Amino acid sequence: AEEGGTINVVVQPEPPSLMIGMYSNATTQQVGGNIFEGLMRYDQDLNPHPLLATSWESSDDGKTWTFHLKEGVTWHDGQPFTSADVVFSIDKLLRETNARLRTSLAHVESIEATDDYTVVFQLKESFGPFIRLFEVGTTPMLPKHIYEGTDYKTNPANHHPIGTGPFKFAEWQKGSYIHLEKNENYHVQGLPHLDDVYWHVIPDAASRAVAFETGKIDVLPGGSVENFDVPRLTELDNTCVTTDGWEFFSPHAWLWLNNRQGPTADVRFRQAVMYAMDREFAKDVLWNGYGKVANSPVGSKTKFYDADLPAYEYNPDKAKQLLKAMGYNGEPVRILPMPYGETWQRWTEVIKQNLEEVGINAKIESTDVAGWNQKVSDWDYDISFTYLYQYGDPALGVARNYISSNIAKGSPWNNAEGYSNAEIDQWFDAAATAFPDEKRQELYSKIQNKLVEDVPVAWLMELEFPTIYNCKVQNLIDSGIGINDAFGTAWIKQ
Amino acid sequence: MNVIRALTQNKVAMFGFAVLLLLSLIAIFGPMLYDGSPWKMVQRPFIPPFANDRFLLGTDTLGRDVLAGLIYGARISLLVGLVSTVIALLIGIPLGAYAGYFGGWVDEILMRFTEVFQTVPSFALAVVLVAIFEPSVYSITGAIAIVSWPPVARLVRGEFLALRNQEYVLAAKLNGQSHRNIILKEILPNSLSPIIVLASLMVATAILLESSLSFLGLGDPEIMSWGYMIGAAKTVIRQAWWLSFIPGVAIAVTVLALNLLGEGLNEALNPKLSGKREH
Amino acid sequence: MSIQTLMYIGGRLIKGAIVLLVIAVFNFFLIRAAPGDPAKVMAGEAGATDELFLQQLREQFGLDQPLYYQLWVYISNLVQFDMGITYRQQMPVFDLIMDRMPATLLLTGAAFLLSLLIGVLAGVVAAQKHKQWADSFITVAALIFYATPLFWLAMMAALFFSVYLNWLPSFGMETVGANLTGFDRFIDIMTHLILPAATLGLFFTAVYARMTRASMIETTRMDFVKTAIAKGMTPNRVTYRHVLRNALLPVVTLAGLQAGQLIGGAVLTETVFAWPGIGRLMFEALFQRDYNLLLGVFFISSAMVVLFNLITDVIYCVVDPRIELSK
Amino acid sequence: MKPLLKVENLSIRLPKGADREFAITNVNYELMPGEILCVVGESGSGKSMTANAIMGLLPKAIQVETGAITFDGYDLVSLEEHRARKIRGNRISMIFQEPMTALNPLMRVADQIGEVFLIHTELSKKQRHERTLSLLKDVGLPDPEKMMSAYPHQLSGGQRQRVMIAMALALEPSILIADEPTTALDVTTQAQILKLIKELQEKHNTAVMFITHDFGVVAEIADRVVVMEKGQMVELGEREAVLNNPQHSYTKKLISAVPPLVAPERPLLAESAPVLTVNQLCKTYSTGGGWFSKPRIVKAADDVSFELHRGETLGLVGESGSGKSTVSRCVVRLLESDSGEILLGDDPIQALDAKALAPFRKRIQMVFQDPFASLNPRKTIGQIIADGPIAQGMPVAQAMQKAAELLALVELPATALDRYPHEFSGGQRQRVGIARALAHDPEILVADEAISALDVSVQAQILDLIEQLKQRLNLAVLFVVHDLRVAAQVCDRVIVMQKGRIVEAGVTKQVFEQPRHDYTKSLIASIPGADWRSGKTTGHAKTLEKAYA
Ligand SMILES: Nc1ncnc2c1ncn2[C@@H]1O[C@H](COP(=O)(O)OP(=O)(O)OP(=O)(O)O)[C@@H](O)[C@H]1O
Ligand SMILES: Nc1ncnc2c1ncn2[C@@H]1O[C@H](COP(=O)(O)OP(=O)(O)OP(=O)(O)O)[C@@H](O)[C@H]1O
Ligand SMILES: [Mg+2]
Ligand SMILES: [Mg+2]
Ligand code: NI
Repeated sequence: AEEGGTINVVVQPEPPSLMIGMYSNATTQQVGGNIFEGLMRYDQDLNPHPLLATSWESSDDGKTWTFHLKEGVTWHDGQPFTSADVVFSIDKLLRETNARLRTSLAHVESIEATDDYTVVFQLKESFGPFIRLFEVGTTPMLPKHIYEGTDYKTNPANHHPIGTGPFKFAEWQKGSYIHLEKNENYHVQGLPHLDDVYWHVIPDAASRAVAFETGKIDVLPGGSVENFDVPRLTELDNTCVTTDGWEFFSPHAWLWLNNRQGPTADVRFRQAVMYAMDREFAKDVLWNGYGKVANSPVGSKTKFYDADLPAYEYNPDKAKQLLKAMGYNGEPVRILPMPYGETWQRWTEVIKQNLEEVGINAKIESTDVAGWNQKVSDWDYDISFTYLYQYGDPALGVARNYISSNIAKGSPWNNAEGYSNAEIDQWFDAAATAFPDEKRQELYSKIQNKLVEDVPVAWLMELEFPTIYNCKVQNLIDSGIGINDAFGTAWIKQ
Repeated sequence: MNVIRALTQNKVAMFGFAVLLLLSLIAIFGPMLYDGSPWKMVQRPFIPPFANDRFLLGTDTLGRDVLAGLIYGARISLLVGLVSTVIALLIGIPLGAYAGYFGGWVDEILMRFTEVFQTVPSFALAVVLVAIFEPSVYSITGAIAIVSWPPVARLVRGEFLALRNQEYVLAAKLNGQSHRNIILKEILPNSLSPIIVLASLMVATAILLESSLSFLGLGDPEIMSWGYMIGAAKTVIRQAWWLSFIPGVAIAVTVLALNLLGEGLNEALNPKLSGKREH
Repeated sequence: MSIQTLMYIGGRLIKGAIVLLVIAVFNFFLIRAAPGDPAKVMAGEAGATDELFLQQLREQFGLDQPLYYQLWVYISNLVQFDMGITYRQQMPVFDLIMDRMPATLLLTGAAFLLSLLIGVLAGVVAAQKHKQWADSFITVAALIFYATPLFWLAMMAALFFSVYLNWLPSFGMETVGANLTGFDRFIDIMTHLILPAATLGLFFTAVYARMTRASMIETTRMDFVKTAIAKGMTPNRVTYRHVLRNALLPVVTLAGLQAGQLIGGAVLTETVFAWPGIGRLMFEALFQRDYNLLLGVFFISSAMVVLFNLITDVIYCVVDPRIELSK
Repeated sequence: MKPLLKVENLSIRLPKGADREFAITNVNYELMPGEILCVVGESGSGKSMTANAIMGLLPKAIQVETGAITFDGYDLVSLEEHRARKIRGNRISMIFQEPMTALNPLMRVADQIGEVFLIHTELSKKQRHERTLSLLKDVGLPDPEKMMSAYPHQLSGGQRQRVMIAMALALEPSILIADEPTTALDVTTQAQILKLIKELQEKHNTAVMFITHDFGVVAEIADRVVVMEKGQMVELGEREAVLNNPQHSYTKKLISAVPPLVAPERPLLAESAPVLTVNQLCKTYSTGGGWFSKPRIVKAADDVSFELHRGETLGLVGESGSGKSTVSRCVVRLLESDSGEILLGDDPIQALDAKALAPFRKRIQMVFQDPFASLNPRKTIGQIIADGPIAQGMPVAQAMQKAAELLALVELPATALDRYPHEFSGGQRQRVGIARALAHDPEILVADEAISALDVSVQAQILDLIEQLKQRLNLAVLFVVHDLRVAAQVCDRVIVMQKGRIVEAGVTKQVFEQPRHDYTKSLIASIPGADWRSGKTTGHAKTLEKAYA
């Protein structure tokens, strides 16, 4: 590969911080993923590969995991990276600051460093997804010598993050750009190839497209231009496009249907919604054909997806029948669009149109991000858009939205629809800790069949966010987390 | 009245008036003739203008009829413009009238109050108001009214300050007429000309403001407006520039017409400009 | 400067400070009326959260305190010129705003000066050629610019000049990563400035042109102009020495009012052209419910308005000897 | 002697829609070196038009139709603009009526005068400065050094007019055109300015064309007189001939309308209880006070006391700003006085609040100065008159009935009821104003400069009307006026005010013939043309006086 060069990437919205362990915003991860590293990387089939951990093994019952760390790794400030950093990061810092990891860590009994380069995890019981917890976004390694004993949120190092990654933090012009520079002491020989990475803040989507066209920008991460621009941009000379790099997240879009009150509390109404939606149209017009109509709570790229589920076809007549059967009387139903840009706005309009055509009296209620969060987490909605990541395993990214222990006001990311089914709760519980995988698959298939019948939420699509980039950039995406991983192996063909 | 004569002789103003009249007719009757919702996806997306006889101006990103959107948009633009102006006048006129008529500490308090609203950058305030009270036709109209009343209050106050010592007002006082009567019957009718002129220009500004808010995504999602159309088309400006161009021209023409009419009114109502000297 | 002028300015500043304080309180309550809070937004962006996390955030931001107490803390800090810390960036609000201020001042300053210069010039020409084709042309052009939505114009300009002609950059304030210095950097920034400043300025150019024209025509009818002509002056001399100066007075007032408003009013232009100014900062802060930041931007831009009004009055007093700085 | 300027057959066409087709038609006259030619005539007769034509200052829309203006061998009508410019301000210069607006408010006095030198001469900056300074001395401005750097607003009207004169005379022009240069000034100031013009004219042998509508001024300074009526030149002659032996009927009418400066004997009124008593009235204005600056304080009424009886006309005279309006407005309670007492009959009214005052409002009413500003343009005459009684509780129909009667009383047709003020002439409007004041059947009528906005001939009619009504209704009239000729004719007693104080009060004849206070003396001495048509002139004038009375 050729050495040197600069890569210009769009970052939108501007991240609040680059401290990946405390902020799990998408863009914090994108930029921070170059500075920090996890113990492992995952390929596009979600298989783990060594990074800061060179090897690992588990006991036969799946309850004890031993990690061997790479030697000779240094932090950007020159301090050595050791097992103490691992224990501190996971057991202390992340347990306090990272809500998602905290849930998973509930299965962990203890974390111990047996020597400078060995860490042992003792689990309470076998936890299927345990091995998929160690990518940089979920479990980044953070420097103990800087954070220990301080107030993590206000530590001055948050403004000048220090990691082990292939790039070092150089400068952040707020509102303009973030500049990362090559880590000359990177622990992988011969990497990285690039000298500089610039992340540009361009708040307007159309301007981002123009910036790419005029060559100012080399990479448009998935979702950073409006979908309408994608076909045009991909047709430009020297432009490459890929949908790779989202396998780990496998973003799944659906409509929250409030199971507690109103027409949406009736399963027939919820099924009618499924039949009323022309999801193929939305996929073609709004998503340029990228993605896949979703028929299951589990994404097709996620482990334990069941391909033989019954599908809801677009069938307005059937929807009307169902509505008639339940005696729907035109009660107004509020739709809360997701305030994340044009496509979602348009999608809301399409869905509203679809629903109106089968006789559902739908009203769009507009709000911004904060209002949306507030309303969904206060259950003050009838229908609302959302999309969520699956994190490679139903136990991490799917169960949270359907189990009744996750019905709690205050968060829009749990079981906000209020679906409650003791059977499902039990099955999910068992599936997380079942061993080996065949047992898990069996349980997850049962779950999927039941949920598809009950329609607790109306699944829309498995989203694909194509990454558009200048073809001179090579090796841009080489892992299951795509852009969120470092540009450590990327290089530029001159 | 000779104001109307002066106005009818002003060709430019009459042109503006004609355009507005046409727009109003479209706004009132258009939706009746043009049945169906402008939100309906009727054809494949991105049909350019004049390519399809049934959809004269083509279709938008979702295959909705652009002409239908334009017609329904006229309604909302004019409505928001008019209603917000009326509200602004309802706030501004009494405030300015009291401040100007009574003077003294009443004036001081009311004008400090006005100053607060004038000091906050108005567009930013409108954005915040709409965002906070969530975009709907009511919050948008209200926000526009709230940011546009201070100039009314100032103007009315100025007029009242100038007129309250006019001899005919003094005469009314000597007649023993009540303050209310003097304000409503003596001073207000005589300060109406500049208020009318200002109001016509405020409608124009309100239409622009509504479209700016819609453009920023702060429009009422239930209602088709020109600003919404531009905002929705901005992402496809490269593939289909006409989708933003057409409603943009519609706004510009409407605002232009209002301005022409406003200037015409100004010339007709303002004796200083119409060349008629009273002495 | 006389002691009286200083006293006057002091008095005005005190009055302005009172108005600003009222604005701060008003805004404080206004913003709290919005649904959601910064913790929710940040949690929302994180994509996963629980009550504990939210609670931590609220505690950290001091949002768990009763509202009146928060107001008290905010205002008492404010009077000591401390605007608090942004929730998102964890930076002092003032620093963040000052970071963005140069960009805003550059954009609005350029737009302002440009529009004032061109607008007044066009107005003068139109008034001189009253009822000739140049007048009609300028009047019509001004009217059209006056009636055209700013954001639309900006979009069209970007489309035309950046995309089709590829003459000018369409976003940002400078070419990032080019590491230019000195004159090269200046040129770079200037080329970035042209489009946003021109579109932002066009509207005001139209405003000033119309106003100057009207004011010139009115001033031409004044008695002292007759006196000047009776002295045997050439028309040009009459225009520039006598009419223009008098005609500019109302323009000065208007310009002063607008200069202040511009600072906070460039949101649209800054959005379309990705200009890193405080208008956009406000817009982002609003949606992130970054209360302190939003209040800070409002406060600073309102303070700018107060300041510019004061400056206008002082300038007015310099150009118009009839006005004494006392009322 | 060869005439300096010859106006021949001059006709000026007005644009469409103006009052008449021609501003002036076939005007012919000559201006001799060193003479003062007065142009007189009523408002709109075309006096200014002629002057503007000479200066080349006609508005674009107005064209010279026929005729020539010859000066120094050139025809000014057809002269190219760049040559005309050389003459303007240099050989012929002009002074305007309004000293308040005729100077550029943003330029220092010295610069405005210096500009004349700058345009027409090659003088250096220093020389210009010196010449300007000496000019300011010439026109008798106090402290000329300081005046140099003053702005127009810092000067009084008279001072500004002196600056204008200095500017006009800077290059010792052959002709000075003065378009009503003293109309806006006080009598005393007017007298000074007239004197100044005359002196300078004699000193430099300048020919002056002096436009005025005041025959007193004509009598004071003219050598020859041109009389204009509706664009026609109706009479031209020597001063004595025109003033004392007018030929044209229009000239006769104008001259007869000038009140003579003699106070006629008036029967003494029987002693009666006063209807209005004012005791030690004080009113101070303070303006411009900011938080830190000191306000400007004006004592507009300072310890003013007087009585007014039924059937009496009390004149309130004095120069502009002496406090006449202030006193009259305090009396009707349009202004709050600071201290003192106002009694209507025996009832003190100065402390009553709006409600308690209402019943007293009817007893004292006011006629205002400006017939244009005192009528609400958006109301019909009927409404204007009836509004008062309606506000006092009279049923509408009855009030309208009363309005009709009042219209008859002030000699207006009943059809006027439904028409709007703009359809009436100034004199007619003033009648409406009087009718409105009478609608309450008041005991006292306060008239603040009720006639000064009107042409002389109309003035006489209105004065006549007030006199009649006073007699018929046995009114007490407080008559505020600055024109002493008028005061002499209509007042039983006069009060002379200066700077808010009463300096002299007494029976009219006595005050005019034996003024005691110096201020009164100077005031009377300043009346232009005081010798003409006073007791001291010829028998012919006496007959005119009779015609007037
Ligand atoms: N700009 C104008 N446009 C149209 N008509 C005008 C204009 N100026 C003056 N006139 C008309 O020309 C006629 C003569 O006006 P001029 O100003 O000469 O009167 P004047 O004798 O000077 O009156 P005054 O005593 O009021 O100054 C009047 O009928 C007037 O209405
Ligand atoms: N509203 C006011 N505020 C401040 N000063 C005032 C006000 N009205 C009048 N004055 C001042 O009070 C003094 C007396 O004014 P007033 O109007 O009573 O005089 P006047 O004798 O009626 O004069 P004129 O003949 O010009 O009408 C003047 O110096 C004037 O400047
Ligand atoms: Mg005149
Ligand atoms: Mg007065
Ligand atoms: Ni390599």
